[in-house]
Amino acid sequence: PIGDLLERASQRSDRLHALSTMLSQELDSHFPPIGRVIMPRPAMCHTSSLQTPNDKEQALQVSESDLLSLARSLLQAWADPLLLLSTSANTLPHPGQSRISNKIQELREQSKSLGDGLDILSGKMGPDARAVSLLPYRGGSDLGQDKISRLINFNFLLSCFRRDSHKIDSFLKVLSCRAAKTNPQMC
Amino acid sequence: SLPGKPALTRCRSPEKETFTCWWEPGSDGGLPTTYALYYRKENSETVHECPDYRTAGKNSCFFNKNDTSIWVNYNITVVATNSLGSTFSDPVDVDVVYIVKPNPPEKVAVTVLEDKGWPFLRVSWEPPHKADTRSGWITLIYELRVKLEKEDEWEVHLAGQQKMFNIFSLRSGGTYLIQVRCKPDHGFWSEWSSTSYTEVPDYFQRERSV
Amino acid sequence: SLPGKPALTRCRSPEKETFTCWWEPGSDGGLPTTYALYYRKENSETVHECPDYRTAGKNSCFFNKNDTSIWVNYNITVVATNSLGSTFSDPVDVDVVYIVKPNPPEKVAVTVLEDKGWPFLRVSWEPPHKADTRSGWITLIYELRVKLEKEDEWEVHLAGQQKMFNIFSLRSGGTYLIQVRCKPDHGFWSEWSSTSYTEVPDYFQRERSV
Repeated sequence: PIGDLLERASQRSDRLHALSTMLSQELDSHFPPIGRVIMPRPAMCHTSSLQTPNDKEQALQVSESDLLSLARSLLQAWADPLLLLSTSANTLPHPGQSRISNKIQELREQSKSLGDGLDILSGKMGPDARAVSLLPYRGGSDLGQDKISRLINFNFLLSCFRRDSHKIDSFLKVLSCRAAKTNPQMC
Repeated sequence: SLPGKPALTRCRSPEKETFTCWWEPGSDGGLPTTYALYYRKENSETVHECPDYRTAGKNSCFFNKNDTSIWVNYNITVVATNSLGSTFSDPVDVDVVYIVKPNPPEKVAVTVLEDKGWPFLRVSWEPPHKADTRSGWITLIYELRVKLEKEDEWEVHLAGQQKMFNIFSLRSGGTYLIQVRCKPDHGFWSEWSSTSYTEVPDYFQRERSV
Repeated sequence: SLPGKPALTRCRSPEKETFTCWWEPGSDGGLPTTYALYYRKENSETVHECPDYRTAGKNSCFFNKNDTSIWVNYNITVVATNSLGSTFSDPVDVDVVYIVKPNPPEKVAVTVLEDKGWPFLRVSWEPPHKADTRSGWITLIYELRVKLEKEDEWEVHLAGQQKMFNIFSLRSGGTYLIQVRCKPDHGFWSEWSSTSYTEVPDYFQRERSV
């Protein structure tokens, strides 16, 4: 039943976003709060061209298949950049480098598992749900040569993922509650 | 002198639909000083002024549903101005999805029930009415705490997403205090709800006298 | 003769990330018999063989993280083969989310406390570390049992979602044994935790002799 699969998907997306938040906090822990320079945002997130709802009213008007399509498009847009984050994490000039590396690895695993689930879900929700917008990552294969730009770009990429994983989680939770006729108590 | 530097101290959203920011004025430099809040949304150069200085009280700015977008950074600055000039606060970046702190749960009800002769408390509650949990826009988990009136130590229980919890570990007869709070999936714990009181009869004396 | 019909007896997952299945061989028909497990995932025609016959011991198949999907049913069959031919078990459909048997609760701690001169045991524990209860998504319920060392009968208490429980019904001084187990909302009771021992002084003699 779709409701069941959606509940599982939103549990995974919840975990995915929670992981990205933990990672951001781990990264922030290295920057002294007093003199913290507001991290420059070198560019816009590579997924920002995707039109997504920006408040509750808009989100609740989006159809089920479009919500799933948005979630899949965002998730698939992160396959390459997560790999880049993973390879860059090994040489990240940060005291928490190994913890960050492990968490990125778990992020990739959870992301892959969620992707598998959304593929199966889209198969059960009709052709519109299978449509995916291509959002290629054009940030190159490394995060820069010097230490500071590598940290800044790593932090920026992670902040983009954190936001997109929150979008994915929100869309799946709205979908899960729409389908939650079997488990109204949870919504 | 010029006004002291103000500081944006906190921004919170109770339901991911509106939000409020508060600031701390600096020293007023001995002259009448006024405060204004300006914000700019990510990828836009337009600077807007606070839409509503009143709804949330002194030194605050309230953003209603139309003024609130999520997954967009608000770059916010407070400006203190007196006759000698203006002083700007440090700018703060805020994305509403990361500042959600709901209101406490409501309609907390407690009943004393019995299981194999032993009393236990069934506590039930409702989510704060402003938080739209039904559509899934906000997902809440709950925590409750209980203690005997005469004691200081609260006993805390995580209730997950459910809106009902059984407390088996009652110590003895007396007046029990119960409070509940909630947290969105990704956000801050609410304040504790107002206290619910319930009387538990003295089962224990009866047990020992047999 | 042909080998007897094997039977898939049990499949369990400790944390919805991996799972194991076990089977019962049939009669071996007097000839050397080998066993193999095959599975097909829902809406896929590809048949796979068990990825790992060793990790979980004899007559078992272990599916690691990469082999485990919570999104589809597994249709599983065991085949017994000897020189005369093969015999197939009845196929079994498995959904990993519904075969969760968590590991036992951890850090079980027992303290003897007193309430109006009467001793009681305060038992507390933690969920198994692999169960992701942080998010409040997976809800575990707990059960504990207690008995005097010299007795055979355990006294069982349902503790709901609590992670601590007070036991008042102490009959006399002596050594008490305590164990705790847990169960997810869709799933099976874990094994009992290792036993915790605690000494309860002899309040009762003193009470009666006064």
